[in-house]
Amino acid sequence: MQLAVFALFALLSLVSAVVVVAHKNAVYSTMSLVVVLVSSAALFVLLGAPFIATLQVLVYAGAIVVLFLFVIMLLNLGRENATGEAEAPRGSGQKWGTILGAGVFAGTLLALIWRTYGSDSLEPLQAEAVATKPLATLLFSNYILAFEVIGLLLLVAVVAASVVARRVGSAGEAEAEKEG
Amino acid sequence: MVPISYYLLLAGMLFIIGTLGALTRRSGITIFLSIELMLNSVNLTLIAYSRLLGDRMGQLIVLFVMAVAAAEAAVGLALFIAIYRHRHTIDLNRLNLMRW
Amino acid sequence: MSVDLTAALLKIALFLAFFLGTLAPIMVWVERRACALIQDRPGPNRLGPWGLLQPLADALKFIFKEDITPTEVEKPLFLLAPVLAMLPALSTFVVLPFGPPIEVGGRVHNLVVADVESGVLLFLALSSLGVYALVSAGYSSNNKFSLLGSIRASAQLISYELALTLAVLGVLLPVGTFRLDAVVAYQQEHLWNAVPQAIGFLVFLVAMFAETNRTPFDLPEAESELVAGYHTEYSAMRFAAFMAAEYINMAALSALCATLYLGGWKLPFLNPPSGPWALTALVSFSGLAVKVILFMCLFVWVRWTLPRFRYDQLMRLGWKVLLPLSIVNLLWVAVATLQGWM
Amino acid sequence: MEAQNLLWLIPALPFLGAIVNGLLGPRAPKSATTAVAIGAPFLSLAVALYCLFQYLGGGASEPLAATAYHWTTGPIAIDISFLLDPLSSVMLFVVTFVGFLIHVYSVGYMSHEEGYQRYFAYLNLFMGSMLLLILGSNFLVLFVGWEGVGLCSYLLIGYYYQERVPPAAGKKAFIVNRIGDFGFLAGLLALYARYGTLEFGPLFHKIAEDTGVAAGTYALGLSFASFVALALFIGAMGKSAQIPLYVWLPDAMAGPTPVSALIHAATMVTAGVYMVSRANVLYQLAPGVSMFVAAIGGVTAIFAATIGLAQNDIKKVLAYSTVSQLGYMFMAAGLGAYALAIFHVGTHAFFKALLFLGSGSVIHAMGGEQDMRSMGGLRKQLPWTYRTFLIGALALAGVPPLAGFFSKDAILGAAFEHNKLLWVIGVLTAGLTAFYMFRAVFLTFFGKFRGTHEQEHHLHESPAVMTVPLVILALGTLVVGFFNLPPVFPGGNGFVHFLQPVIAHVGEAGAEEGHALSAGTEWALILVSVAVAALGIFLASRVYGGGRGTAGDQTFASRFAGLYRTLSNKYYVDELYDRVIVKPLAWLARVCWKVIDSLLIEGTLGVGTFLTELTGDLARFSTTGNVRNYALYFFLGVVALFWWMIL
Repeated sequence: MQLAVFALFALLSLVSAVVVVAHKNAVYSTMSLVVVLVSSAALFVLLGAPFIATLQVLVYAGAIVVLFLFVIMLLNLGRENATGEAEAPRGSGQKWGTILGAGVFAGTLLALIWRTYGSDSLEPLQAEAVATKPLATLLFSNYILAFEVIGLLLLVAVVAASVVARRVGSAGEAEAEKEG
Repeated sequence: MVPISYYLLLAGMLFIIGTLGALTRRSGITIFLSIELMLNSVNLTLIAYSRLLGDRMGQLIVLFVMAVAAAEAAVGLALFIAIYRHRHTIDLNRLNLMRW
Repeated sequence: MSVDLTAALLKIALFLAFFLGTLAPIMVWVERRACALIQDRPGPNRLGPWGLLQPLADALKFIFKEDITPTEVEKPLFLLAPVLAMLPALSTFVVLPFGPPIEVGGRVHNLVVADVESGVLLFLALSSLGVYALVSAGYSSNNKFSLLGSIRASAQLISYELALTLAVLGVLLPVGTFRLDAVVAYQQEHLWNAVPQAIGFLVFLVAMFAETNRTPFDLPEAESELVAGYHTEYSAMRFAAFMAAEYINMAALSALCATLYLGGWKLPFLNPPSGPWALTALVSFSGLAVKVILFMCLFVWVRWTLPRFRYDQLMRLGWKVLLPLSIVNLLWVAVATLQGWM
Repeated sequence: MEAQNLLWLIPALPFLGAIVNGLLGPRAPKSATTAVAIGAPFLSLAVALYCLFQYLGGGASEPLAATAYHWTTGPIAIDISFLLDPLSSVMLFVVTFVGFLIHVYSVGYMSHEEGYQRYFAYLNLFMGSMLLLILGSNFLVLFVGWEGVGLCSYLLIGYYYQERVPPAAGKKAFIVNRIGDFGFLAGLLALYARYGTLEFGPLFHKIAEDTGVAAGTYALGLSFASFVALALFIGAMGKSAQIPLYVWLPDAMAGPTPVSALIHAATMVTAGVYMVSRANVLYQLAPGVSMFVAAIGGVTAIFAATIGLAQNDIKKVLAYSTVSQLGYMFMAAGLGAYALAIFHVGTHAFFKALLFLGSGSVIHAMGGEQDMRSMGGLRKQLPWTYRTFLIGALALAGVPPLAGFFSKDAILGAAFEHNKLLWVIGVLTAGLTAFYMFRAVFLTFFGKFRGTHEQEHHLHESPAVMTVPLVILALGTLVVGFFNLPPVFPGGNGFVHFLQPVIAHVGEAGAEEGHALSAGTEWALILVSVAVAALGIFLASRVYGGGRGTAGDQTFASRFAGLYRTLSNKYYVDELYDRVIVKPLAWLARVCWKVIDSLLIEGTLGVGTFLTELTGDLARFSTTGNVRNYALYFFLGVVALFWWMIL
């Protein structure tokens, strides 16, 4: 049963991942990424991390990726040539690149399989192993500093983002200055 | 029970797909998405090991990774907007002002 | 079929029957009649008594109308969008408790579809996926009004989700768990959360309107400026799906609001009868339903009373008023919890 | 309060004043600046007087000593410690008293200057440094003060930094002093290396005990004592403007006149004399060097006096007279009459400060004019300045019973006793001094006014804040000489007795100073010096008096044309230095620049630069400007690592 669920979501995420990378239209890529993220969240649940899985959907799929979509639409990057994908030149470089990529992919995959072959025995999940409370305790005791730093990082990121993306000398700003 | 190696294998494959995407695509947004893919595969690995070792730190690190990804997305996308405003493209092949 | 599965299916059926089969059509009728009342005109009154059969006729019309797919749309996404709208709307119910635990055949069942630990979070996570429907609908329509509508929608949803989540956090803080049945149980022992956390309640209420794109926050589908926004190009059943999703979302959020702030399924001074389990379940469910309907009426009332916000006003309200207010609420709750007042 | 515990306050207060005024700068109101600038030295003077009374009232038997701070710890333990013994008490009194008066005078003199705050910050800094120099009980503290006053001297000479000459003069003073300081430091290092301490008491004790100190060769064919004495004297030469390092002092007149009075006449320049007297143990053990000191002093005395004959700038005259008087002091010190040298320091401080301040008053009245040829007949307009200046000039000329007479006469007595040649030089110098001083007096205050009408209209007596210090200094000039009456008088030689505890007696120089001569010889010597002074004044009045003014100079110049030109050009010493030292050094510097720096070093570096550039040219082909290419390099590296780790 679990294996079937795993297989379903693993397949889903692999296929979607390929779409993310391969699709010419950025909107489809982004939507596929959402699928990858949600199926990963399902796998997280299988791995006994429901809280992280929920957060993955809430934060990652629900907020961060929406931001991507938002920007894609704002700049209208989906269909336009702005991404440059449409005019990609075809040449020998592409061929060699493909061969190299495939080689690296296959080789690394083989190496991975070879190295990870043979299963590790897992303890069955216990209720307390899944609980959220110990996680919170850990986060707010041992890792409180990291938590605070992350909070600061987010603040800095927000400020930086709003400064960078601001339209310099825009009409609205000039007006606001006049008013102020 | 699903062996932990399956998860690791899946994560590895996702990571490679993401890497190839980041290396081969020209659109800044797609590269960004590929990087998110890589991050996600790392998250999967972390959770898997957290499960294997019975250590919650893995989950915590995933939390932090998410926060960092959020920050990164915010700043990165803002940069894209700024770049697009100046150059009217986010084709990374054309963003080569630093070229000698 | 296992007992658990049967029970789960039963609960789901109950919810679907109520929300999809009953509440949504009735609310459509209520909305139209109330609108007419407010605008001092009769409204639909031909089909059935007081026009009560009008929703049925509408539904039939939606089903049998021709389904038009414009040629220039992004077809996969265009077809997917209504599904994406319905899916999260319907699935959010799974975490809502609608009664006390009941004992059936020697087994204790919690009256909630998915008895998961991170219940509220799951609700928020699922509802946050709703934005993809709007975005893909707007984008795939290949129409500038739709695109604008979906851009507005994504910005609006992200902005108000923050305030909403922070308000919810205030409720969870004194309870100490993400489980909604614990929140209900907590409110049975204390006051309803709407009283001590009036600010949070207010923030939640406003954010709720924005999350469901209802007036005065219906900018993504503003008829007068965006020609119905993201669902301009939709017709027949697909349009109906969006409509239904909107009403179901409203209902779901109302239910969440009732659970978080107004004591959940528990009506004041009325304890669910300790008779047969089915009776208990139904009565307590009706308790929740009553509150949901009250909220729905509020939605309708507000929609036909208040004018639409301007977009910059919307953003200012979200970031500069609601977000700070929700943080103030959270601080107050934190202090109160620490001091043992809650 | 124990007096020695207050000693640290004496230098600390002016430092505090310097910090306050220096940091506040022009932000503070002028009155506040003045209050701080005057208050700090005043408090310092008060504390100093308190300590002096405590010390002298206690019979001056035991020196007051206190350690303010353990500066360094470990193997090199040097304290910031203070010492009040007869020697430093004399200096302390002179510096605080004269210094305070000059501060007061400066308030009037500098009132219209820009950078008023800067001036007083420097002046207070100088006071602090000078007091540190005097009160320090070891050579290192003394050296710190020594360098501090050097710095302040540089700053104050270059005070008018917008003009051309003063900064150059400041630099000259600083560089010449550096040459001297090099010798001083060498001496200190040698002392420390041999004895492991720089504290005066233990150090001199050890030197006196050290039997081998005056024998053998240490360096340069000199014994240890001689070497150190010579090295220290080189330092003193620089600071106290002795041949050949005197050249900076006349140029230092570019600074404000009160600065000249305080630093370049009364206090700083006498630091060399103080230091030599302090180290008298060493000098007594090095008779050759002492003789050298005396000879340098004598030569400097007469050399500077002759230059002073032909100077037209009133401050230059005083500057050369200062150099000349410093020569007297070294002559005394070299002859073993350390107490007389210090006595002359004290008296000289009074009357030379008086003269400088008087000249400052004249310059002030003349609106900045310093050339005596444009003055004349000022005694009517500047009565108080005239009177006080006259007293100072009489004192300097050696007319009894003024201060200069007693100290100069005592030195001449010591010279007569030890070395007749030096006595002759001293007497000649005394005559010349009287002559050129009264040349200055006649040219400035007598005859007709020779300046412009505008200047004449502008003439006025200086304000009280300037004249009162003049009067006080004049009174001091009248009084201080009596501290050391000639031995023929009852109670004579009091000052020498007072200083006796500081002057150790090592080896043969055992006789007490000034007692070797018979009373008849003493009287004869007194008569000779008075006669010489009178002669000088008389000649000056014949040449320059009676309204002749500058005509005297012209007759002098036409009669001894070559001599006059040589004198007025200061023996061409500056030109000589320029030719012998500055030009070759500049040439060497050019060689270093052109050959060593440009050719060798930059050439070598050029090869490196070329290689770097080449590498960069080659490597930049990998820099495509395409981010993904960089990512690819990165990724290939990761893959390689991965394979290496996995296999």
